[in-house]
Amino acid sequence: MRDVTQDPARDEGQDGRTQPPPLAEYRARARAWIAENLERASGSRVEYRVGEPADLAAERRLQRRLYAAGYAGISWPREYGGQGLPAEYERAFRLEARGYRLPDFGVVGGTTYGVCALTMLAHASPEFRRRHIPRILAGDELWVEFFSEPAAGSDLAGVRTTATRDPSGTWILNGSKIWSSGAYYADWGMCLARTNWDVPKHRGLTWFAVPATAPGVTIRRIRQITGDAEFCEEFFDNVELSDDDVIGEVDNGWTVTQTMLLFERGGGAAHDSSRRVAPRGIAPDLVELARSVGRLNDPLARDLIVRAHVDDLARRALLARLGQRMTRDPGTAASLASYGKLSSGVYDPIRARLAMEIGGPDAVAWERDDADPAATAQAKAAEAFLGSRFMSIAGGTNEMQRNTIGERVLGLPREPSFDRDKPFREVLQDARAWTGRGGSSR
Amino acid sequence: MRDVTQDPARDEGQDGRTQPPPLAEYRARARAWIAENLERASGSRVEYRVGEPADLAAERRLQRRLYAAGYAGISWPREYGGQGLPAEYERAFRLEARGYRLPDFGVVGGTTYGVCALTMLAHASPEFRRRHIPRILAGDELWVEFFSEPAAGSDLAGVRTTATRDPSGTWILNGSKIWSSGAYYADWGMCLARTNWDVPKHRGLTWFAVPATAPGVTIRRIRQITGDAEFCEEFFDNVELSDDDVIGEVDNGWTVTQTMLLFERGGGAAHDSSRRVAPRGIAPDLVELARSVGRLNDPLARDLIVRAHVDDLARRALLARLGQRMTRDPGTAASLASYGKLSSGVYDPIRARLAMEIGGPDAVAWERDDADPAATAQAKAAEAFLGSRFMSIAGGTNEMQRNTIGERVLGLPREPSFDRDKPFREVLQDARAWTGRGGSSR
Amino acid sequence: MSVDLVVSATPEQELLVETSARFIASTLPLSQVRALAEAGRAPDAGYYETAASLGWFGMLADERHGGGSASGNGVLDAAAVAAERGAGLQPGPFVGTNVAVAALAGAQPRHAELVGRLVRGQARATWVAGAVAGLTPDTGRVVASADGDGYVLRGSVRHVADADECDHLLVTADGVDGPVQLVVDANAPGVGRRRLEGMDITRRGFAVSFDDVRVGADALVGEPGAGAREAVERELAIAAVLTVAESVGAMHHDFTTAVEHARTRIAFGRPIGSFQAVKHLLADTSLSLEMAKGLVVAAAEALGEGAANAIELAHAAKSFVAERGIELTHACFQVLGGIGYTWEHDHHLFMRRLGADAVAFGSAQWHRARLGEGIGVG
Amino acid sequence: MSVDLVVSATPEQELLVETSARFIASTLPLSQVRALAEAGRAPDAGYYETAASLGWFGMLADERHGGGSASGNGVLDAAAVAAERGAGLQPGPFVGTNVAVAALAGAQPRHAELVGRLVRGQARATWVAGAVAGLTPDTGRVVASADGDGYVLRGSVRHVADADECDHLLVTADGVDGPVQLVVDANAPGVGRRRLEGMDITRRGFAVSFDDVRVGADALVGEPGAGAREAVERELAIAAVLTVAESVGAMHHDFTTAVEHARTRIAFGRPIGSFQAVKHLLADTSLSLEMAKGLVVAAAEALGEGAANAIELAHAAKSFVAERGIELTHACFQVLGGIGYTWEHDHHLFMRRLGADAVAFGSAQWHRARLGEGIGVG
Repeated sequence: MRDVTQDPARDEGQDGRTQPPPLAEYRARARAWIAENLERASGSRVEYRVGEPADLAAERRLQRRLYAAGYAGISWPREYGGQGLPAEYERAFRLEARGYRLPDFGVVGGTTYGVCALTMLAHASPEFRRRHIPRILAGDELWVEFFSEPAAGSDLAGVRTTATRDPSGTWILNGSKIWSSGAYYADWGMCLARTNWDVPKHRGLTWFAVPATAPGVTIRRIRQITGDAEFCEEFFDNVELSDDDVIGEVDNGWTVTQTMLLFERGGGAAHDSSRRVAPRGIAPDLVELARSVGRLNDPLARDLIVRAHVDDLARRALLARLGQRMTRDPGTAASLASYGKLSSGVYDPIRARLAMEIGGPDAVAWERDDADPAATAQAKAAEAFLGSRFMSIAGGTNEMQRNTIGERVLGLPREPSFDRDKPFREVLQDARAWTGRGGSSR
Repeated sequence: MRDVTQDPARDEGQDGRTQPPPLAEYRARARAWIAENLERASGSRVEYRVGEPADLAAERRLQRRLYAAGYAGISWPREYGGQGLPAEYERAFRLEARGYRLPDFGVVGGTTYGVCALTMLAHASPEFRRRHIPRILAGDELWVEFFSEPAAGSDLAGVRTTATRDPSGTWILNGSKIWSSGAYYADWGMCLARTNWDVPKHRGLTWFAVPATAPGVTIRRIRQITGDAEFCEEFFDNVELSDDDVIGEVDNGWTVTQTMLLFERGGGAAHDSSRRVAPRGIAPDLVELARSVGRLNDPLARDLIVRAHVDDLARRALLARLGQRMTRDPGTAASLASYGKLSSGVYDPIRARLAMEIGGPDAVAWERDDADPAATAQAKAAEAFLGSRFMSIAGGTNEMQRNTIGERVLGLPREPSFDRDKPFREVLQDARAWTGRGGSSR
Repeated sequence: MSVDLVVSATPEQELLVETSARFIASTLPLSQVRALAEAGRAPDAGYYETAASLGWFGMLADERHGGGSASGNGVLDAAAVAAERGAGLQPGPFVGTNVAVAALAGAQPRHAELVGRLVRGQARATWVAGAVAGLTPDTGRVVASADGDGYVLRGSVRHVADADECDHLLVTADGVDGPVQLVVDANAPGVGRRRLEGMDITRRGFAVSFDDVRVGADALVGEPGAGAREAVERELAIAAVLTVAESVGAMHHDFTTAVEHARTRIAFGRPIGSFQAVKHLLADTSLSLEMAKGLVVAAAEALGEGAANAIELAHAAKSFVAERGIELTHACFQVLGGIGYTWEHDHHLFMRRLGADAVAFGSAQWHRARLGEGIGVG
Repeated sequence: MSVDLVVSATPEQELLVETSARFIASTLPLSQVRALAEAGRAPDAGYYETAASLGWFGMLADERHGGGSASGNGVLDAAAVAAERGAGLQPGPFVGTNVAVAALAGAQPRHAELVGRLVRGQARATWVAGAVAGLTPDTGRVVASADGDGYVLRGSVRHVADADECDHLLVTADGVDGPVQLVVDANAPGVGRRRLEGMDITRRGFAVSFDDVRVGADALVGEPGAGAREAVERELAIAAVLTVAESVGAMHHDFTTAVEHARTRIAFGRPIGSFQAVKHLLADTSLSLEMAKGLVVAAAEALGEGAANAIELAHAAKSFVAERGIELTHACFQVLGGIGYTWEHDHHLFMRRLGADAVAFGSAQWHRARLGEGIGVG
């Protein structure tokens, strides 16, 4: 399917062996190819509607065109359909492609190419990679994570979904997952299941590849407090899987998870190391809101607006500082990232409440007129209020970030643990019979 | 010393046995005695200066006069120098004595008569009571508590001061105590010491009577953040005590402590069950402060003043509500009292900070002129700021109150404990080697 | 007694609260409230008639009007009922009808018939409070001009809850000599009721407009001018206190849900309520809730007794509960975690309601500003 | 590098910070600061001369005046030093002298000699900022009237720190055509320095008064009117930014003390820092401190570079740090418990300093109001 004669990633060297072209040469070829093959970007983001596969088809076609031309997986191994080039070739292509329309798979695109595939490359067997990575690069497989569970939120490893291997060697998966972004239009899910209940929590876990359409898999969209429905929940009812579907080693899933979390958190805002705090005017949304309710000259409203603006500036200054600290000492980056996360979790709700105070009654009920800028400002304030705790909870609650900062940055003594040194089965039994007595500290 | 012929608490009955006079008769006699023997109150509270025993002498004389006339310990047992009358006789005397000067021993008076003596009556041996209670009633012994320790704050039972019984039967006391109110002018201290390190924390404790002037006892006043010095710390260096000085049973001091804490907390503000929230004008101190800095008409300052006033009203309303809840269900009173305490611990600092915001620069530096009302308002705001966390810490921190409310009122599961089921000696060793691992929940 | 607003309730009050709570649980439980909200519908007439039979609309009228309080303090009774309503997020013009009943019952005898129908649940009313003389929040304004021996009304007011369910409107308007209060047929020509979009889906908000609406002299409630000033001040206090009573009920329910979750949800081998982060957050929230309940009761008692500090306490209660209500719902959200973020869980209904209650009949800042007018005076 | 204010410091900045920290630790450690404070005394002349030799007073002057920055951004250098000073609660007119140096070095050449002496630590100055044109907080006012070819000054200003240690005063006064800035001999006839009582005992506050103080034309700094407006705005920004830099230093020290206490103090068989109540309070406080440091650096960088948003960031930093500083000291107090309540423990010195810093050169509200003047404009 791929026309190797025009492989942009390899020239034939003098010794007859192929080698990468010089970067500038590569870049020039990419520029030419892009100009000929891609459309200019129009700016609008594709929205994927449930049960509307047509929404995806065009994106898949575009991805396939990139793949066929050798511009997918530029830095991924050639063995699995990639180009095996250094990272700067990948960056060069991205730079040239700016302003052109690239495949947009929405939130699932990020999960597929930024998390799942990278995790597979790190941990899956060669056979697994050969089976799935090329299809991913060709746009045939979109992946999500089946990771969080209704009964295990912050306690990431407290997974209860269970996979049992029957005598014939078939794995039987039962349980449920939640908060998988965009699963309703994905093809596959990476699913973390408990495969051994008689060892401590982090040990008896295994990752599986689960087809979204396998018998026994049910995927439902979750309607959120704001009315949106990006997240899904999944139910597994005797879903049959094989040893081929195992990613990494059986019972060693936590090692895989740690890699995955690194990829997942890697692109966080806290890595923004721009030193400068850019001026953008004083909280334009709140100024607009105050204007819409006639409070622009009210000293109390102005004080609230500026308070929010000052917090905004301090948050941006924090990210700059964190970036510098991470650069100076990369080993602390993962812990320091908790500051960025916590600042959102703490200040988003504060800002949303300031907005509600500024808007007053008009920010809780407004004209039903989408064209009215006042109504828009007010509706936005209300929506921000409802959604303001998202960052306080999702992807590690404020409490988890505070633990990380307290223990890993400030060096405070650890919380006593009650789930590390005994079989997970007992952990759950003991927790249900909790009395708080008789703990030991070591 | 006491003139029994004119005992106001006993009449000779027809059978020749003495009996209390009728309440009205008793009250009339008290009124007459008071009019003849006591001075009208002038209102000013005595301040006890360190090393000025003269300050105490007049108060002791007054107490002795009451005692001699049979008006001290009205409801306490006759056997120990009291009058053995029902509580309403005591109340009747108090009512009649209103407006007259009664002995004022400052903070130590409350501790002596309201806590220490009552605890002794409940737990000390008859010999101990006979030795000390009459002297207390006569004003010859003022008592304080040697209870808190530098290394045991919230953890009341984490006492490290140690008493060891040598072969001759002498107890040797070593260690130090802190936060004893007014100890610098007391005669005796009730001291809690660890007498057994090889049993769990609450078990190896014993209360001792320690003379303030015993060899090896050093008492120092502590200068507080506000500049006052009401509290003291004590150092015990091989202080010798005898079995006669033990209050309650050896190693059973925690039982005594519980009684003591009940007396200590008994008079808390939360017991105020007045239903009505009285109008008193809008935060007069803050209005005065705002006036002194010329911000009385500043909408931001007014908002802050009213905010403080609304909190004040809510705090008073809380006390009324708590009083009603305690009346309805007296068994919960001790736990409910935590709300009253916590409201002070939380809202005192908020109010002090609102005052600082209202006062601005003039509330952190002001004219050195005691007669200037502006300077006075400003100095008061600064002092309130410095002292505002007193109730957040003293007599049970905010954190302890939150634990009580969470566990005893809301029924939330207990904190794991690491100091209940092992010798205290090990508790300290384990805590120093804390890793947080391997706890168990039951 | 689910919300336990009035600790020292009289036996009659306890009965009123118990029957009200039972009525709510059996007639319009949360699942039904949600169904109505999602359909954008109001309760049916039967709901109001039964509620009326329990006394919901008669507590601020005397017996002459078919009303009467349970305990001798009608405002406190109404607050106790409001708290149960809030816990169940009950929709409908309970506050509006009670404000109208209080205003009409204390006014001219000619309104007695209407009061009777309101008290019996045969009609419903609400208060359309135009901004007058700084006594009411500025959410619009109605001007009453003389027209023969009657008036003509022009203007509009936003944020009138449940206006489409009402047969009558108590309109506070600006007249020549100060405030004028008039009772207006909600279906009269020129009266417009435009539905607004809103955050609180369990209450339906409207903008009510008056386009040359003519009313006779018999529409007058009380006397214009100074008399109306005092009446409007009292109406606002009643509306504020009944609103915060509903709020503390909603707070109570949301809080109870979070506590139950903390007791039973397990993470890291422990119930999450055993973590101080959760326990202390709930303890602080509980303190706020107890303070809020105490202040609502103090304000309701004072208002029912006509105490000198009644208006002050009403302002205080509204400003305190508005802010503590929003804090509480955020705290509960944090304890509930992800499930609180779902449409399916009831938490967001309480969050929406408490957000809306916070500004109904005046925001926290507005009430503080009103209270602050007394600063430095006298 | 104890406070670690400037993460990406240049080697020259690192050296400046290290030598400054060492100088403070060896010359005027906290125990000595406390002794001076309790005696009501100021550091001796030697302290200033050594400090000057490290460059403390030359960072805002160019090399022509004997000054020069370490990194190319003198304000950032000065902020880095200020942070170390704050951590050690150093007394004396560091902020005042630097403001004066910045103002004088950028003005007429005739002030070069004085700048040189200030830079070398042979003289000290501070800023007496009368309220002018809304640019400065209203803590008093000085009026400059024409008098021959010079001026006569009348009025007084409160809250001038360390005025008695200063030989010279940079006075911002109200003139006929707007602000006028003059350099005045602190010992000239008619200049009064009245000590105030204060919360912060490590800094000594004064009211400075001018009773018909006559100065010649050569006292003029810059040009009156529009030129002075801009100069005053920049002086206030420098004063604000150096003050918050000292504040974050003080915050850093107080916080570090509390963290150390939480690590080692044992209660209930555990180090108290293992309790979430303590751990999470410290984590939140740490977040505030990191944000505060970040914002101080952003403001100092912008001011040193003459960036367009420098004044905005200075207002933002002052208002943010003022409030977070007070919160931090309360949080540390709670972690320290009883010992924090004693005079003997250093905590209260930090609490006093942070309380005073919060309002020096404008309170949080004042700076927000100044920033808010840009709202709805343009």
